[in-house]
Amino acid sequence: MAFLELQNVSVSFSGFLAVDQVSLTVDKGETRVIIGPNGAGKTTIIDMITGKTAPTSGKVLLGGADISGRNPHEIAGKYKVGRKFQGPNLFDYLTVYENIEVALAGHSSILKTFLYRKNRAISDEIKTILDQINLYGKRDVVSTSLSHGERQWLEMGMVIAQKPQLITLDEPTAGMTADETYKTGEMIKTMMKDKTVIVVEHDIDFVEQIAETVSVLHQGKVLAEGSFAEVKRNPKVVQVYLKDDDEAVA
Amino acid sequence: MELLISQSINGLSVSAMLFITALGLVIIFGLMDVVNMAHGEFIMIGAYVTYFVTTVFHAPFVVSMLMAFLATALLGALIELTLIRRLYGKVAETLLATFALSIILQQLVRMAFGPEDKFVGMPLEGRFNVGGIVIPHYNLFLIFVAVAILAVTLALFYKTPYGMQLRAVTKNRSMAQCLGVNTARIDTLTFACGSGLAGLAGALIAPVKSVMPSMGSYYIVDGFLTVVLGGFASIAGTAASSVVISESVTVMAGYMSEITAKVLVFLVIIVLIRFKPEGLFTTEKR
Amino acid sequence: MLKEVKTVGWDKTIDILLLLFLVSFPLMTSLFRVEMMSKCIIYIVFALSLDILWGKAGLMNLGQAMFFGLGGYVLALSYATRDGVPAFMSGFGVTEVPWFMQILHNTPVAVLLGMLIPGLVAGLLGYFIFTSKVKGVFFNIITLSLASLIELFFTNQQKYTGGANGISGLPPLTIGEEPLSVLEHYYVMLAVGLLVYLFCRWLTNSRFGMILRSVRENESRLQFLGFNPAAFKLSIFVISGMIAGLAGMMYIPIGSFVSPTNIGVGFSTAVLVWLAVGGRGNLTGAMIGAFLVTWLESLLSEHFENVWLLILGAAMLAVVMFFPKGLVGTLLDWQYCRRVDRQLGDVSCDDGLGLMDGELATAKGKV
Amino acid sequence: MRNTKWFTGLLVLVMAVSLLAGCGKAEKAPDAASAPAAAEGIKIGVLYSTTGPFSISEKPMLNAAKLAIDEINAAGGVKGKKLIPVFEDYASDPAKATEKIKKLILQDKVVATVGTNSSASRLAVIPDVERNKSVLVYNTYYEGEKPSPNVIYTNSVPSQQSADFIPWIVKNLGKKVFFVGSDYVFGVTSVKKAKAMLEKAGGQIVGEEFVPLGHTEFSSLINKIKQAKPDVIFSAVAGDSVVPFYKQYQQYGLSAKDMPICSIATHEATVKGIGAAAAAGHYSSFSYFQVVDTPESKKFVAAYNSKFADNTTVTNLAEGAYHGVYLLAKALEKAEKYDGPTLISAFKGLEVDSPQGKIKVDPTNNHTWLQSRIGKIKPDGMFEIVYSSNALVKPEL
Repeated sequence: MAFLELQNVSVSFSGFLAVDQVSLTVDKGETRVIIGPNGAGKTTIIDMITGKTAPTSGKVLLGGADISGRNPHEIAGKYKVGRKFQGPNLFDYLTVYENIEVALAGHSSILKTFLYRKNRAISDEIKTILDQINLYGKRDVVSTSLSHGERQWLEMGMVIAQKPQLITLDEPTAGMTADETYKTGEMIKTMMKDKTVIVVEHDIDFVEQIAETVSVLHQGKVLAEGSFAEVKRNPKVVQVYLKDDDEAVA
Repeated sequence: MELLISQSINGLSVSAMLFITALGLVIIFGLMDVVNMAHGEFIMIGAYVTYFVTTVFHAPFVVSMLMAFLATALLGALIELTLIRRLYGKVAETLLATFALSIILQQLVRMAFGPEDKFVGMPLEGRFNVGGIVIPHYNLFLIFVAVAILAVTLALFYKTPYGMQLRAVTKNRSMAQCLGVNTARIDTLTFACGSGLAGLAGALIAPVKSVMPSMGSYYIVDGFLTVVLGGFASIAGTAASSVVISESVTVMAGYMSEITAKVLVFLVIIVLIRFKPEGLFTTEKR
Repeated sequence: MLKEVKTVGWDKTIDILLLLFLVSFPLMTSLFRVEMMSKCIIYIVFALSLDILWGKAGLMNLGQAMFFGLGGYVLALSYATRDGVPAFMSGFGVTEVPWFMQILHNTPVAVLLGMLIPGLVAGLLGYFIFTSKVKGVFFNIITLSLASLIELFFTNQQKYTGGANGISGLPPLTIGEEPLSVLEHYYVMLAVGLLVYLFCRWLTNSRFGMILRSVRENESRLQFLGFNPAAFKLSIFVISGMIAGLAGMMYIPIGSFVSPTNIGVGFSTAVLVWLAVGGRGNLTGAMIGAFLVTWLESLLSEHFENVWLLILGAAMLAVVMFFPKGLVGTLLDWQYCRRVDRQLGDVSCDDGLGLMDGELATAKGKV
Repeated sequence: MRNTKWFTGLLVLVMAVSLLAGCGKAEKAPDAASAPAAAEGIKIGVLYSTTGPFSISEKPMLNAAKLAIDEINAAGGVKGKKLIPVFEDYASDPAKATEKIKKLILQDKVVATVGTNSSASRLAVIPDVERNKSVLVYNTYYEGEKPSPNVIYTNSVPSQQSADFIPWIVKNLGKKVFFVGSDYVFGVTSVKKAKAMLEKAGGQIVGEEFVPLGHTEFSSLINKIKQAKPDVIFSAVAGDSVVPFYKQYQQYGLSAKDMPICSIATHEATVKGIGAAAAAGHYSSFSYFQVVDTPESKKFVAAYNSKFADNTTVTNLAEGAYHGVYLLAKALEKAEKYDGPTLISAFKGLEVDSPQGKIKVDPTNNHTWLQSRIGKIKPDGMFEIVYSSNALVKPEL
């Protein structure tokens, strides 16, 4: 059953059509990878799902509710959509521990921030997440002192702490070493096993590692959709990648 | 009716003066994100330069305009190189540093030249008399200079290589750097340019206003109001908002307290900003 | 609190030392200095009100004094109009105390309004600014302009405010009929100051405080975690305004005077300077800054005619240039770095780390 | 890392020193306070701003007070004791003035304070002067309202400035008068009193306008003046507004010949700023002008100019501070004890020969009987005295 549904959405920025009549359906529990050359509109689609950008036309439905054009905080809080940004987007001068603690679900209204008391359950939860992202040892370090890869993981941890029903990951492995990339793939597989996940990615090996279904975007339109193996064989996709973006395949 | 007409004509020269005093502030603030609390003191120094050039050395007023511009531009460059340079990107720190600077400059001038008013003569004496409405020549001169400054700065920013580099730096500093723009030099030039304009403003208001160490404080607030209405980095917006503010305040002041008029204008600005956050007259986005 | 969280930092030590110093201060000095110190405590409260706003939430209000002044004027008018129309009003043809001042004659109501009115102004201003897309520096400029306009407005509305002369000769606090002595005043101020301090500590240590810091660091990220940053900014703006209003009211019995200089740009900038000198983001810095600068100002102006202002300006410049995190902030950063260095050798902790004003060491010195 | 350590060391040092300085100063204080007040001299407070915008008027006043103190001490002091001035600068901030007056009274134990200039700072310090039963000698012309029993006012009140001025205007310049003033107590009260006098003198009020304090844009006001077509402008415009007012008055084509401004706040220093050309022909009324032709005045101006090379001008205000100190010295000479009430009563009826001539303190109301003069500004920027009362004018509140 379709959990997330994009119905003919378009986005234009002062005349430039970034996303053009895209329809996309993602089932509950599915891990969907969106690939495509630079400027294909991948990040814009994530922006729409998370409320950063409102679609110029078309609808975004989540679990049957129309969320197009709603505020980011509403989508994140009420509709439980988590987002990991392209390039780590953290609270810089907060510690690793605090970054996770801020993200914890269910304590986000002003009143609740006053009533919030840290109990054993909460601290266990944070410890579990920190263990999963291999940062428990550095829990009291400012996020700026982490390495790039660690920062990416920390943000994944924050997304998990949010307890979302839909997770969007925008190039989670950007700038990582091959080893780190692999670890990240395993993290996604274990931590987000039962969640609906949308991943935007360039790294083909990584895509192969995690993908169940792949959508290929090109110039704001869906070019192809299917399993990784199917997409890889699709001649249109191969052509686009050869023509437009050498580095992406590498 | 006659009052209304002559108030609106007065409003034009007041607008010109506001534009001239605010422009340097807008340039430094809008392009470099530096809230220059010492802007008023640059105006003051420009006025003092004018005093020395015209009253002490009896040189023509036009010379003093040039000298005021150059002297404050030089001072501005010096300050940029020694202080502001180290503080880019830190709004609070630049604000406090320039505030400290304003204290120091004001007190230095006070100690060097005394606390009392200095005299700067009126360079243009005559006035037109049209049906009972008097328009001093100097007011027309002010309006003319304001328009000229507007034209020159627009040309400087949009038609010269410097302007192009400057806009590149404001849009994307690191990219501009990569493309070989000497951003440090652009910063210095821009700060000097903004300071120089403040000095020029000082020269232009000296004949009709007080010339004394604390005079600068009267101009900075109206300057910021203009920025709020006109929007960041928008030179044309500054011109437009100077006219709107001065005209509405001057015309309303014919009928109520000028301060009440100012407060009303400001409240309207705040409400408008709710709906047009980039300022009223900005068309292009930074 | 959980075991792993060890809150140790010199800031707490400094706070306690400061408190001990303030408690014992009257024992070692003259009544005049005690009175000066009462004023200093009020300034400390005022500095705290800005620190929870600027230091914690990153909202640099350039017009904080407007809240201080509003609180001050409310209480001042409450006292001044109690025995009929005061001279500054009758001089302008006012024959009857207007209804909105008669309400103030009930002291608890006045005190309440002295906090509610600044809070309301903050709320309205905040609503217009925070729910629009106005960003960063614009907030500063708007608050600066507003403070200067309010100063002009209060100077202009002399019928009701006493104009440039302000309202002077306001009475000290009383118990029954007896006015409090200088010493009693001092300890009352100290007690109120301590309460405000404890409130601010509680506020900033709460989850609310943590979210404020997140607003400061990365407002847009916070939205995607389900928080509405505008609501948080609005609440802290109102809270900060109310505390500043409280400080303004505390000032009335000590200063026995309120004038437009208490409400305008000059005083607003003064409090920014205190925070910059002491270091913002940890309450200790604000308090030390307010304390140091006001004392330095008084002592310098007593000893150096004319040039004292130059010395003060140069000192401010030096702090901004060389200790951008303020004195306490630099100290706490250093302490934090040393600890991290010792415990996790692989974490580089040099100047490039760029901690926010010792924030970390303050909030959680738990390495 | 090394850098940080260095900084921190320095920082700790700075903090420790400042704290110690604060405490040290504080601890020293009781000794100074408990020392017998002025064993070898008499301490008086001198409270003027040398920093901030008020210094424009207060620096000359400070100079004049210094001059008077030095002269008195050179002549042997008071009862053989020297006057020891304690100078304090309140940085043009009335709130700071309240702190400084407390310091002077409580810490330095001065017997009296000479100082403050604007009404705002005077009114700010009065409660503390009264509460501590001290004495303030206030040397500026002011609105004459809410006088304090602990203050001696040595300069004029509106009745003194306008009592002779208004009838003279009606007689010599014209009946139709337009009133302008700065919108604060001094301006408003002065205009109110002058208007009453005008009606008594048979003149006609054709308009009345107030401009905010510190206002510098006068085009609107000048428009309104023109529409009212008066013979004379009576101006209580004060402070930073004076210079722009005259400059723009001329700029908009109004001349002293057709419509002179008669001011009670425009003195020699502001004339310098206006420029003689724009100022010439307008009138001011004061008890003292620099050109007053008495031996005391000549000596005072010469001594002032030789002693202070700081670009300041002798005005009515400076003379007020000068004779204020002389009055204080005389009162100290006369009083047996230096507590507030005794000292205040010692002032009553005192007479001194001041630069403006003989003046005396009223025995009942703490104000001073002064000369009344009207000066016309000459093309060289100095005043020409066109009227002199030749008798002391009573201070009426």
